[in-house]
Formats: sequence, structure tokens, C-alpha cells
Amino acid sequence: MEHSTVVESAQHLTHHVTTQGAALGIIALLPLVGSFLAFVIGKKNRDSAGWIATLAAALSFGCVLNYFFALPEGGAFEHRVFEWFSAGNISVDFLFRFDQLTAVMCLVVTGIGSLIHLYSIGYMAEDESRHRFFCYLNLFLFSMLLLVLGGNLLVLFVGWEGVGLCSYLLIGFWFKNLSFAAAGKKAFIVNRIGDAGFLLAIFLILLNFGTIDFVELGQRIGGASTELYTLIALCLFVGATGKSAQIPLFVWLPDAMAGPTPVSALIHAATMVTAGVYLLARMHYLFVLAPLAMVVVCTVALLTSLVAALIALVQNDIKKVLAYSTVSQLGFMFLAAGAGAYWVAVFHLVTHAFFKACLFLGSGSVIHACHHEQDMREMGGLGKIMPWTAATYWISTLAIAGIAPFAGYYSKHHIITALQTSGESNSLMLAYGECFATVATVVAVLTAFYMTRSACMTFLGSYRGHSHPHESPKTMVLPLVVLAFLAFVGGYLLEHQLSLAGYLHSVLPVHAHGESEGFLASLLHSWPGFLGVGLALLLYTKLTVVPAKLYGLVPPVSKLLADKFYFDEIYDFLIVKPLYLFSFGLWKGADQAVIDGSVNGTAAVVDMTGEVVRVTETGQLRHYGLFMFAAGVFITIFYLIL
Amino acid sequence: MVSVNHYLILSLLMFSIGVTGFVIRKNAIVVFMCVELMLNAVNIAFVAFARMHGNLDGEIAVFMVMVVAAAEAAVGLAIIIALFRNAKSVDTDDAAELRL
Amino acid sequence: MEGLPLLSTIIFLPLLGAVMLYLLPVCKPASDSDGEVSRYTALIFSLMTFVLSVILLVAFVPEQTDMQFRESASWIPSFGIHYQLGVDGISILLVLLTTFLMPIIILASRSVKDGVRAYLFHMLALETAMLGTLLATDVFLFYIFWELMLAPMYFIIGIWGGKRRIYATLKFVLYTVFGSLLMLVAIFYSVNAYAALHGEYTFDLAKLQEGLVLSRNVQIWLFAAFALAFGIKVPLFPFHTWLPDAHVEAPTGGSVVLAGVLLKMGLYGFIRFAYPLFPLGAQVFGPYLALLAVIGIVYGALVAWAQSDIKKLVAYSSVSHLGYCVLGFVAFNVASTTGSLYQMLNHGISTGALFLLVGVLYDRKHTRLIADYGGLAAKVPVFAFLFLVFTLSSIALPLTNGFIGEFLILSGSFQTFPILTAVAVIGVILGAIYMLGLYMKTMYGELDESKNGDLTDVNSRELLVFTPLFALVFVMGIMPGPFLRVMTPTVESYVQNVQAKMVTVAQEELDYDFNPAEFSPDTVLSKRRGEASPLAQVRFEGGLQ
Amino acid sequence: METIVFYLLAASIVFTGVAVVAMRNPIHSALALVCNLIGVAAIFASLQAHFLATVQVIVYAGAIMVLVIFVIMLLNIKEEKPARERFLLLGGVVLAGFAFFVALSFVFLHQFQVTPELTDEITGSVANIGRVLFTKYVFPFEAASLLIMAAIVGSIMIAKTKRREVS
Amino acid sequence: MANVSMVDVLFALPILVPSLGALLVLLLDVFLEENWPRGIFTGVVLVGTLGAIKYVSDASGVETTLFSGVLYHDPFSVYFFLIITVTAALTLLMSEGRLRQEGIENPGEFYALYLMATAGAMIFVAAAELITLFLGLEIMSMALYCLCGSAVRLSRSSESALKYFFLGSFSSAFLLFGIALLYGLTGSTQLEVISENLVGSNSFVVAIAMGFLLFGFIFKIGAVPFHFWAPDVYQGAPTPVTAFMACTIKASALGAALRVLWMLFVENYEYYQIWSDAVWMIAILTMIIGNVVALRQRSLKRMLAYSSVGHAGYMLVAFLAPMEWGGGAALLYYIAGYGVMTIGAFGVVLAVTAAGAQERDGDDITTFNGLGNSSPVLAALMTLFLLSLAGLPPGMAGFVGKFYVFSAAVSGGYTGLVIVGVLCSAVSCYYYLRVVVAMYFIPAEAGAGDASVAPTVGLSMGSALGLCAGAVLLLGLFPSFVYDSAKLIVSGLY
Repeated sequence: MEHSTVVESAQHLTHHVTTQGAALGIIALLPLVGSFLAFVIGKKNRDSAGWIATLAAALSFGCVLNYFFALPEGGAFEHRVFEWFSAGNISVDFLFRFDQLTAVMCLVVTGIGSLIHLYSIGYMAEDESRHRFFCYLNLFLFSMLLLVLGGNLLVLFVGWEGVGLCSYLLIGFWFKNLSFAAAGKKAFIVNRIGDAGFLLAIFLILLNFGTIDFVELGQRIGGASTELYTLIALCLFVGATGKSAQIPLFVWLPDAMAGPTPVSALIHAATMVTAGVYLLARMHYLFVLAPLAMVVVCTVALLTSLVAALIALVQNDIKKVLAYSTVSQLGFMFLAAGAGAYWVAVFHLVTHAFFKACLFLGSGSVIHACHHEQDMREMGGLGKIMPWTAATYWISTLAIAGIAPFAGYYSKHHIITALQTSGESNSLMLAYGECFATVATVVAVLTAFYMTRSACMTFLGSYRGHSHPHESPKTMVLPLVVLAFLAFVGGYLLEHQLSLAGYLHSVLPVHAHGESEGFLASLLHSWPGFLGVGLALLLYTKLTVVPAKLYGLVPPVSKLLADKFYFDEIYDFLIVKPLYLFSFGLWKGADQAVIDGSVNGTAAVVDMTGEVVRVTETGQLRHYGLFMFAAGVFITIFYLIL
Repeated sequence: MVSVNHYLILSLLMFSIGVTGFVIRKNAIVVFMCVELMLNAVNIAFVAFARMHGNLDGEIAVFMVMVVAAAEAAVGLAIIIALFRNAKSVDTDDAAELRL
Repeated sequence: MEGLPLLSTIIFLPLLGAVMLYLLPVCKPASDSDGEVSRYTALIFSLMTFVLSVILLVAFVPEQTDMQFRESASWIPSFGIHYQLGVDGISILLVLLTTFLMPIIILASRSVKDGVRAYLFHMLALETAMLGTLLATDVFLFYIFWELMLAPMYFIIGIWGGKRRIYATLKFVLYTVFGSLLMLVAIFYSVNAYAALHGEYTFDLAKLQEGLVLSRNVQIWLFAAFALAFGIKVPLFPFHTWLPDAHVEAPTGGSVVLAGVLLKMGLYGFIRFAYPLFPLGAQVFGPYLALLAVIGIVYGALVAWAQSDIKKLVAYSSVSHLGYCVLGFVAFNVASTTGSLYQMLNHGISTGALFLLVGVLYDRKHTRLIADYGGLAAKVPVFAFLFLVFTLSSIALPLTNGFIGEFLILSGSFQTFPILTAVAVIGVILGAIYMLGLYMKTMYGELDESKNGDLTDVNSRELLVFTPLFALVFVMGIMPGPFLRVMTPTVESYVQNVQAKMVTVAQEELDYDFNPAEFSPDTVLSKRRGEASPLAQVRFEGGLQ
Repeated sequence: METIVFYLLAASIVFTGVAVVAMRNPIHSALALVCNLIGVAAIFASLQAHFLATVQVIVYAGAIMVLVIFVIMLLNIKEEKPARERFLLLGGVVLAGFAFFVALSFVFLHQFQVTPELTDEITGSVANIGRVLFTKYVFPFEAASLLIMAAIVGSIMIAKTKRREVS
Repeated sequence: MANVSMVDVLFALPILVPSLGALLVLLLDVFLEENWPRGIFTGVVLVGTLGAIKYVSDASGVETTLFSGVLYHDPFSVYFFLIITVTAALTLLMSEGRLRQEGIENPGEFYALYLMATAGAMIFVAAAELITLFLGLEIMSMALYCLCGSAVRLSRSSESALKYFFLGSFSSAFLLFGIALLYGLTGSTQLEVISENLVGSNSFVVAIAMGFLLFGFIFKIGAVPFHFWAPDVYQGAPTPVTAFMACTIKASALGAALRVLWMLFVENYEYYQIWSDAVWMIAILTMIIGNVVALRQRSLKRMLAYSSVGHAGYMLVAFLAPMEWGGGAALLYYIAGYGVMTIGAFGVVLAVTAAGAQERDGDDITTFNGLGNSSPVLAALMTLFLLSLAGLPPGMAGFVGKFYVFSAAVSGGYTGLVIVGVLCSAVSCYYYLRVVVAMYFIPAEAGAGDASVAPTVGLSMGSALGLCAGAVLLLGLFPSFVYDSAKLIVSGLY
């Protein structure tokens, strides 16, 4: 596309009919108040905390619904809370804006958030400090809402960092276990690396366009060099890789499973990790001006989804499988974004939120039932014991596998189509579009396979563990059912009845796509899902000996997969350890030896000079006479001759 | 002819002898005598200059130096005696309690 | 308030309190064996000072960009030295920070057991010196207060410090004196150059700023001398090694005041003196200072990571944080300079609070080694919560005060030094690494019952100490507007003025070069012999311009 | 004639001067000094400073030197032990003194090549000296009395010993 | 040739009063009982001297010389009379009642000599003629030699007298030779005549004469390389004498040197270069060596001796800076400030080392351990004096003094010298603060010869220290009073 066209479309897409004065802040404020109350009241009465928090989330959801319905076609609400700070040429408002994209995100966040709150009441029922948990959880909602409601980059950044903090706190919720706390720290720090990139992007934008308001930025964009756009886009993408766990910064997400499972569901599957995708969608007008950056996004995303899918193949920890699956699915979303189909990315974000939240909650239910056993080899046959959980889990598995008419199919299908046609809008993608699409299909097969594998190992066969599993309480089952329902029909509804594409076309570029396909066609297009599911069913119910043999066949490969490509170890060996040693060396070597040494050395030299000159203090008259005489002669002659 | 220079050189020679003696001798009394040598050397110069300029300021100076020398003799010898009383020696090398 | 010399009162009220500690009979050790009365006396005086400074803030007119509440009295007329005070948007918040922290430090002085009275005396005297440094508008007066800050701090570290206190305190004093004496020479030089041009001595900062005309070469040297003095105080890499020692050995209050206010004086000196007086020197040195600041940011953070002593870690983090402040200032645009000033306040609050927290731990367990702690969050939740909040403030999480400062600094500096700022952003990451590492190692994990089983949570008095700091963290993070509005007008005109001087002076490239040889006795003697003195010529040329 | 006298006197002065420094026994040094001072008195006389010549002999060579010799005898001072320093150092010192002498005389040779005019009016006679001393130099003359006073009091204080009180 | 008039005598009263006072002390010593209050009498004499100075300064309308031109009668002399008398009086006040503790057994003679030295010092600064100058120097020195040896039973006192005496005579022989050369060049010993006639003389000879004169003056000032006697003599002499030497004598030597050298070599433009180069080098060496060697001293008196050497260096810097640009005035101010802070410091040393005054290590720095606890006021005063010596506020006199000196030097173009000076000043902080460290940071060990027991101070010592402390603060806070008059005084010199 021509540069000017792109710029024009960007300007068009950010040109809203804005309505001032809507009290958008209330959406975010409710969870904040809830968070405070949950802690304070929950401290007295532990059980009340969950209900307070859930109520706050639900109320917030209600508000969102209210604005969602009030939002006119192609319009937006704006709420300028106050001027946050301003100095020199930098002026930042605390600005909320509610447009179609935000609406979708808000609905997902508060809707699924409410469900997960509800679920947590049951899940955390026995925890001693659950008031703290709900406090954090509500705080997370608050941050996440700031993130999606933020009308400029900095408010977004506030939420961005806020969710990072909550994620840190929630991962390390059981902080007595130091490795959990370390996982939290790791998440925060890896996120910070991304944030650094994000910050740089903000600086670059401020410097070159003088605004960080999304709308104003959209209006002002254009005119700068492609290199600059690429640089900004890449910096933003670095931020996104941190938050959304893409290569090379994805390593924190599997570790983050240390947190309570509802947390994994809410933060590390449905909402927070998709913030990166949201960011790309928000800044799409910038990315479309940087074709190279989009290729990079695609490449990274593809690599991530493939690697994560491969690792997920061999994991035995049910949450780890889901975690890698999340990474892989996030890769899919970025693939869509990289292909220029931002609305598809959001589409997948939404459907993924449905089924992945459901899967995590299901796994949580299982874990809860098995008394915090997470190893799938210790499970099996749970389908009979906890039918609700099993049923919802299976539905979601089919959804993620991309089998029509489950939710995942529609978004995935769009992604692969978008990849195939990405060359139309981005000439750099021409050569790779097909290739990317092919690999993405392979990943889809893998996804179907490992998810089915996990469902089989958990619910089919006979129980291999030692505890006495039981079905979860109603507060936990209800959210599962709702989510499973959404995972079942959500995709179809958004594709046809509710038409997400149509809804988003005023804020995101939506390319005209062909007439909707028939049901049979869609079943046909679900062949990768069928392939994966079928293969897994075959291997893990009938030919149960084959997988083990397969692993034995190529030990290095399976070891490599089981050990997650040694990413952690490589980072540790190449970056963390050397850096720490370097720091230590800097302290001992540079700071203490060289700098302080030279300071003390100077002092010592002066001191030694004193000692040396003191030698003249012999106490002997003759020497004094001699010194004085000699010095006198020296000075006289010195000035006589010179 | 004997010029002022001759006297001056004599004076300087004597002064140098005094300085050298001051530096190399250890016996306090001899050191004292070396100081006297130096003073007398200056006296020679003064008198020669007085003659050269034809006024008596130089000779008055010499007179005053003699007074000073006398006073120095009194004080110096008293100090030497005091030192001898406390240290049982007039060797300046031994008088090195105060050092470093 | 008309007629009351408000600034002088603010400056000398603490000193009066210090003297009263020794004059009031109730404060005598005989009647006040545990020092409670002395503490309250000192607290009352410091609170009065704080109240006065709040009144000052209220009466302050932010839109007026020059000095307000001026006071001036001739002191040493032969050198044009005045007792001259004034406050503007740059200094007023630092004054408030000082008067705000002092009551807190006095409240937290319970851990000082011996010689409470003397301790409080030195603290209050130090407050006077610091306030004087901030409010003086006469270079000589400034220098006196600047040096006066040393003596009380010397005693505070030396008497109430840790094991290596003598080494630390001597190092602190010698290091600082070394730098500031060279600055003194530069002051002489400038004043003489001014006198050569205008025929009168003055130490009045405003006059010097107006009338001092120096060539680039000379400015470079003078700026270097100033920069050394201020750089040591900041401390700028590589002049920072006194700081960890001083911090580790100082008592809690000493560390707080050191980190909270004293370090700011270095940067304040840059802002108030070095830049306006020697804009060309500043122009030349700016990038190098920025480089040093960035090195300091990364270096301080890395070295902090390697520490095993909590206080040392926080001390090195100060090196890193002050690096941001310096970077922001030398980038020299309105945003970054404002950010730098704001970050000074933030650092005073968050690092001060961290030192106080370390002090709380140290009072109870008498160790500062990270390894001696662990799992404290379960035992002392309130403490852990406070620690978390100030840690987050220190790593500049949005909605805490640190973020505003850091963002303004970095985004402002990015406009001047993009590459350097990009490197400085690494510090953001490293900050999280060492601070969260510290937090994890001390607060998380399994509690060692045998070691720390008897640890008690913060008591109500300590809570009283932390509450205002805690509140400020969020107030300044969420509502920075009122604070920024106080300083931005002044900063704007300040930056404009100095930048204008950088440009105009650079354009003119004056022929005139102050040459000390012109003032040698040769000149003087030739003048006496009725010849035309080069000095007269200089005056003439100066008049032409 | 005058020249010959000068050189003879000069030779004796230098010789006795060296002897003062070189003699091991302080008594010998003292005697050498007496001779030296008398030589100086002769030089004074040759420069027509008669008053000074007289005083030189009486006060210097007489009183002062007697005092010195008296102290030497009183303290029963023996020969001096050789210096601890090596010969080299002593040699160096002597050489330095000599260099001092050479350098300075080299300088002076260019300056004071004046032959003193011998006139009858202005001579160092007692009358002339007295006249100047009591007019122009009356204050220094009086100050000299203070000096001598100080010397007397001081030497008494230092040299006298009270019996140590037993407490 | 004018005869002596009454005016001469009246205007010479500041010199005559202590001289006659000295004789009176001796006389009364004969007739009065063993323990008559000699100190008080001496004090009265000094107060009388102050009165005489007041009289002279009030009467001095016209600058003139006294006794047919051998003594100056000008504000410069009066200023130094004042400094000499005040410092002598302060030293006297603080040593009142402490002579015996210092081992001085003949107080009558001691006080007489003390007054004579004071009178000699005044003649030294006021001399307008070199023979008088030499005599003044010798009167002062001769009395001082004896004062150094006044603790007759202490071998270190005798030793210090011996060293001071021999080195002093040695240096005054050189000074005398310098005078002889100047006389030879110009045919006069009158300063003004010499100054006029010196124009056009062989600069080589002038340089040598200058070197010889410097030898003599610098020796008394105690600057490198003629400082070797200072530490030994300061340490060996009784502390009051040390204080007297460090302040009064140094002040008078500086005054005399300032006048003589300035008139001869600076007024005479062509010799200025040689002169200033030499003094420049001496100043640098003095500052560096004085301060650096002080670092390694353990004996406090020795340390203060080196510190006084270092201060001599700073004063030489002012010496070098041209008078018009404030060098002379700065020097005059500095001498006053230096005097009070040094006397104060020696006063505290005198009080603290009272117990071990006759021991060899009686003034070791460990003696000060724990003084801050046992005697907080004394320690605080000592801190004030030391900070002042180091030139750090709140020791204001020292700070302002350095400020004046360095400022004058910078305006004189001696920036390099000033940089060396401030660096040395930074170094000096270390050894001054080491004493503070001992007083406050190191606790006293029980039993040892340290300050675990509070030293007795007494009224006279207390008032002397109080006066010194007050002077240190006031001189620093209101320096204009002294400095402006110093400026006027100096302006009379050129």
C-alpha cells in the first residue's frame, strides 16, 4: 500500500466522534475500591473477601456493559480525569477512552474476570490469606482496566506495569516457597526488559510526534522515515514480547504457573498476556507503516508458537502444558497482527480467552480435586469422577484444536487466511505468506494433538493417583460451564451474529473477506484439528505404548523438548550468571580496587610523602644546619642562574 | 692595591669556614665558635663597606654585632651548661631526644 | 508575616533549637536520662520549621520566576559579600523536603541511646546548614553553608556510626573538602574576573550571572572545578566511593539525611551555580556529565546487585538514582530538568524511607546482612508491606512518585541524548533486579525461627514515621501536578535564560579573555608609575560591550 | 706594603679559621679563634677603624674568649669523637662550603672593585663613633642594653640551679 | 642629626613599657616574697602596653619616624604592636599558674624575659633601619632562647634551647650578611635610603642579599626550607613558650619581613621577579611539606608545629599577592585570626597535657582520647580551633582568613599557587580531624595517660580560651572590622 494511503487510513481509523464526560473511571475504580475493601474487611472476615471482590468485578462488568450498549457506531467515549503531569513539552493527561476495541477488551477482562473471581471463592476457600489474594486479584482487574481504557500510551503503561506488579504478587502469592517467589520476580524482571523497550518507544513517539494520545498520534502520524517507524514498532514489539511471552522473553510464563490456578487463568491466559496483542492492535497505524517490523513480528510469533507447541508436546504437568499452549496461541495472535489482520488477532484473543480460561479453570478444578497434584501421570479417569469439569475441558480442547464450530476454529482459520493474503498489504510478506501459513497449520495440528493428549491423560483411562478426587463446588463449576458455553458458541456468534469484524472496522483495518463459508466447508477446513485430535486419541487411548516408544526413538530430541530447549539454562549461562559475576567483579575490581584504591592510594601516597620527608627530622643540629644552608644556597643559586 | 673586593672575599672565606664548621662539628662549644667566626666575617665586610662609602653606619653595625656576640656568648654558654647538666654531654649529636 | 524575615527564621530556627537543647534545664542529662525531653524539644523545633516552610510554600508565587522573599544585608562590603537569601521554584521544594524529613529523622532517633542531646544538636545544626545552602543567593554565603554541612555530618557518622565509622567519616569529609576547596578557587577567579570587568567585587549570584563574561576556555576550567565539587557530593561516578562507606557506617538518621538531602546539594549546586555562571563550560561538559551519569546509573545498579549488605545495596542504588537526576539535568530541557528536580524529592522520600526501614531491622537484629534475614513477610507483614511500597517507589512503578520523575527525566533526556538515554533505560531493568532480589531474599521464603522468630512488627511510633512518607509516595505519584506547578515556571525561565546565554555568548566569541597575569604586580606597579594600566584597558573594553 | 700586610693578615685569618674548625680539641679551637679575632682586629685597624679594633681585642678576643675557655675547662670537655657519618658526607659539606665561597666571590668580583679612599676626616675614631652612636643611633644603643639585660637574665635563669625541693 | 625629643620617647612607649616592666619584675623579685603575683603584674604591664598603644594610635596623625629615623611610627607598626601585645597577653593569661607544671622554676626571670621578648618583637617590626631591626631581632631571640630552656631540669627543654639558639644564630648571621651587602650596595642602613639607592644595582648581588635576608626572615617565620628547628623546638619548649613562639614571634617576623622585603624588592620593580619567584617556591614548599609531614606526627605540639609551618605557607601566599589587591590586608587579617586560633589550640593542649607535661610523650595524641566525654566544653573549643585552623566553617576566622589570602592571590594571578594551597588545606583537614577523632570517636582507656579524667581548666585558662573562641567566631563573622582597617594600614605602606 502507498504510504499516504496507509496514513490516511490511520487518520480515518482514529477519527472518532468522541463523547466527553462519561465517567469511565468508575469502571476501573470499582475493582480498586473492591481491592481495598476485600483486604480490610477480609482481614476481619476471611470469607467475605471473595464475595466483595467478585461483586466489585461484576459491578465493573455491569458498567462496561452499560457503556458498551451506549457506544454509538464509530464513536467513542472519553474521560479526562485530570492533567496528570506536565513539564516543558511533555504533558500527560489521565485520560480514559472507550472505543470499540476497548469495549471488546473490557468485556473480556471484566466478564471473564468476574467468572474467575467467582471460581476463586471456591478454589481459595481454605487459604489462610485469601483476603490478600482477592485484594491482589481486584487490583489486577484495576490495572488491566487502566491498560485497556487508557487513552494515551502512558496511562496504558501505568496499567501495563500495574498488571506486571499484580502478576508478580500473585505468582509469588505463596511466598514461603522461595521458588514461587523467584518465579514472580523472574516474571517481573523479564517484563521489565520488555517495558524498557516500551519506554523507548514512548520516548521516540514523544520526540517525533509530540503526543502520546492515541487519537492525536493517529492524526499526526506520517511524514517520518520508514526506519523510524520500524524502530518505534520494534521497540513496542519488544514491550509486547515481554508482556505476551514471545521469544525471547517468553521464559517467565511457564514459571508463572507457580501462582494459584485462577491467577493462571485470568492473568496468564485470558487477559494480561494478551496486553501485547492489544498494544499492537492499538498502535496498528504505526505498524502498518513499518512493513519490516511486521515481518519481524510474524517471524518471532511463528517461531514462538512452534517452539512452545513442541515443548508442550512432552510436558506432564497439566498447567505447564496449558502454559506452553498459551505461549503458542499468543504466537498465533501475533501472527495475525503481523499479517496486518489486527481484528483477527483480537478475535483470537477473545476466543482464546474463552477456551483457555476454561481450560485453566478446569485444570484448577482437577488440581483442586487431586489435592494440588499437577502431574498428569498421577491422574487419569477423572472424567467419571468430575463430569462437569471433564465436559467443559473437552469442549475447550476442541475449541482450541480449531474444530468447527467451536470458537477456536473461526479465529484460527482467519489467521491462516490472513497469512496467506498478507502479501497484499505488505509486499515484504509476499514471499513468506504461504510458508508462514503452512507452518501455522502444522502448529495447529500440534496444538490439537497436545491438548487432546492432556485431556486424555487427565480424564480418560483409570485413576493413577493416590488421593481421593471429587467434583468441585458449584462456585467453581458455574464459571466452567459459562466459559465452556462461550468456547463452544462464542466463535460462531462473533463470526456471524455479532460480527466482530463489523464492530471493529471503525477502529481497526478490516479487509473485506469472502462470503461466509458453509458449515461443511468449515468442517473441511478444520482438518488440522481433526488430525491432531484423532492422532492423540489414537495414541493415548488405544496405542498407549507408542508415545513412550516414540520418545525413546530419538532421545536427544525428546530430551530437548522435555527440557524446554534449555532456554532457561542458556539465559542463565549466557546472561544472568555472567552479568552477576560482572557485577561482582565490578564491585570488587572496579569499585573497591581501582576507584577506591586510587582514592586511598592517593591518600597513601600523600601519607608516604609525609613519612619520607619526615626523614629529615633527624633531631641533629648539624643536619638541620646543613639542610638549611644547602637549601638556602640552592634557592639563591637557582634564582641567580635561572 | 687592596680593593673592597679583597676584604669581601676574605669575609666570605671566613664566613664559609664558619658555615662549614657549623655543619661538621659536633662539639657545641666549637659550633658556637663557628658562629662567632661567621659574625666576625660579616664584621670585616661591614668595616670595608664603611670605608668604601665613607660613613660610619657600618662601624656602628659592627659595634652592635659585638654586643650581640657578647650576649650570644652569655646565653649560648649558659645553654651549653644547662645541656651538659641535663645530658652530661656537649655533643650536639647526643642532643637528639626531640626528633621524628 | 510582613516584616518577619521568613527565610532567616526558617534557616536559624533549627540552630536555635540546637542551642536550646543545651540551654534548657529540662534537657540536661540529669533530669532527662533517656533523652525523651530532648527529643521532644528537637521535634518541636523541627516541626515549627516545617510549619514555617509550609507557610512559605503557601505564600510562594509560582508564576514569579525570580527570587522571592529576598533578604539582603551587607556583610563584608570590601568584597561585596552580602548576607543574602532568596527562594525560587527550584529551591523551595528542596527546602520543604529538608524540613519535612527532619522531624521524621528526629522521630526515628529512638535507636540512638547515648548522647541523644548531642545527636539532636548535630541534626538540627545540619538542618540549618542545609537550609542555608539551599536559600543562599550569595556565593560566599552559599559556600559557608556548604562547608558547614560537613561538620555535623562528620560527628553524626563518627560518634554514632558503625565499626568503620572513623574511616568512613574521614573519607566523607576529606573527599568533600577536596572538591569544594577547588570550587573555592574557581569562585575567587570568577569574582576577580567580574571585578576586572566592572570595577567592583561582588559575590551576588544574580550580578555574577548577569555580568560575568568569560571566554570558553576559562569557563571550561571553572566549570570543571565546580563540577568536581558538586560531582563528588552528588556523587557522580567515579567519585562515589565515599558514599557506600558513609551510608553503611552512618546511623539511620544520618543515612536518611545523607541520602535525603545532602546528596541533592551537589545537583542543586550544578543547577544554581555551575550552569548559570559558566554556560559555555556547561555546554562543553554537558555530554561528558551525561556520560558519567549514565555510567553511574548502570554501574551503581550493577554493583548494588552484588551487595550482601542491605544498606550498601541501598547506597549503591542511590548512586544509580542520582545518576538519573544528573542525566535529567544535564540534558537541559524543561521536561528533563523538572523531572530531575522532582526525582530529587522522590529519592529523598523513597530512599530515606528505605534507610529508615533498614534501621528498623537493624534496631531489632543488629545486622544488615541480607543473608541474616529471609521470610520476614510472614512474621512482620506491615513491615513487609511498607518495604514493598518503598521498593516499588524506588524502582519507579507507575502511580508511585518515582515514575513521574523517571519518566520526565528519561523522556526529556531522550530529546537531547537519545543513545545515552537508551542505555540509561537499562537501569530501569537493573533497578528491578536488585531491589526485587533484595525484597525476595529478605521478605520471602521460609522464616528462620531461631534467627528471626522474635522479630516484632513496626510499632506505632515507627508507623507514625512511615505514614507521611507512604502517603507522599502515592500523592506525588498520582497527583504530581501541584508539585510540578510550583517549579515549572521557574525551570522554564531558568532553562531559557541559560540556553540563551549558551547561544549568544557562543556566537559573540569574545576577544576578551580574563588573564590573571594582567593583575600581577607589574600592572599594579606600572599603574603607580602613572602608566596606563592594562586593567584600565580591560575596563574600557568591558564597557564597550 | 699595604697589600702585603693585607695578604699576611688574610692568610693568618684563614689559617686560624680553618684551625678552629679542624682542631679536635676544643681548647685548641678556642686558641685558634683568639688568634683569628686578633687578626680581624688588625684588619679593622688597617681600615682605620681604630675604635673597633680596640674593642675587638678587648671584648672579643679578651672577654668573650676567656669565657669560652673557662666553660671548656669547667665542663672538662674532651676531644670530640669522630662523626658518625662517612667521610664522603663531610667532604661534601666542605666542598659545598667552598662552592658557596667561590660562587659568591665570583659575583662580588664584578661589583666592588673599589679601592677605599683613605681620608683623614672620617675615620673610626672613638670621637667619631661616639658622635654617631649618641645621636643617630641612640635608640639602638639603648636597645643594646636591653639585649644585654636579656642575655644576662636569661643565662642566669638557665644556668642557675635551685636545690630541688623535697616534697 | 636631631636630638632625642620627648615625642620620640612618648611614641616609643609601647616598646618602653614592657622593657621597663621587665626590669620592674626583676627588681620586685628581689624585694618581694617568693610567691608574689608576678603573672598578674606582667599582665598589668601588658595592659599598660595596650594603653600605650592606644595612646600612640590616637596620636598618630602624621606618619613619621622616631629617634632620627630608626623606628617607624605608622599604623602598620601599631597594628603589629597590637597583635603582639594581645597574643602575648592571651598566652600569658592561659599559662597563669601553670608554669611550675611545665617545669619552669624561675618565674621572675621567666616573666622578665617574656616582656623583653615582647619588646624586642615590637622593635623588630617597627624598625626603620636595619641595625635596629637586627637588634630587635636579637633581643627577641635572645629572650626566646632562654625561655625555651626555662624548664631547666628537662633535658628536652635544654635541647630545644640549644637547637633554637644555634640555628637562630646561624640564620641571623646570614641575615646580617644580607644587611652588610645592602649596606655595601647603597651606603646606608635606612630602609628608605636603601630602597632608593638600590635602583640600578647589580641584580646578582641584590639577589644574594635578598637570599640572605630571606634566610633570616624565613627562619623566624618558620617556613620551608628553614623550618627544621620548628618541630623540635616547639615540642621541647614549655607549652606557653611554644604558643608564644607560634603566634607572637611569627607575627612580628612576618610584619618585619613584609615591610622590609616589600620596600626593598617589590617597590624596586626590577627585583620583583627574582623575589617573587623565590617566595613563590618557598610558599609552595612550605605549604606542601608543612601539611604533609604533619600527617605523620603523633605528638600534638609537633603536629601543631608543622601546622604552623603550613600556615606560614599560606601567609607567604598572601605575602606574594600584591598589596593593592589585598595581599597585605589579607596577611594582616590572617595573622590576627591565626594568632587567636593557635593560642586557643595550644591552650587546650596545655590544659589537657597538664598531667604529663614533663613526660616525653606527654602530648601524644592518645592523651586526647575521650576528651569529648570527660570534658565536653574543652573538646568543643578544641574542635572549633582545629576546624578554624583547617579553614572549615564553623571555624570562621580560619576560613575567612584563607578566603582573603587565596582571593588576593587569585587576583594577583597566582592561581596555581592557590590550587596547591587549597589542596594542602584539604590534606590538613586530615590531621586536624584526627585530633577530633581522638577526642570524640575513641573512648578513653581507663588508667592510661589519656583524658579519662577531666582536666582542670580554671578561671584564667577558661577566660583565655573563651576569648580566643569568641575572637575566632567574631573575626570570622564580622571580618570587615579588621580587614578594612588592615587595608587602610597597608595602604600606608605604598
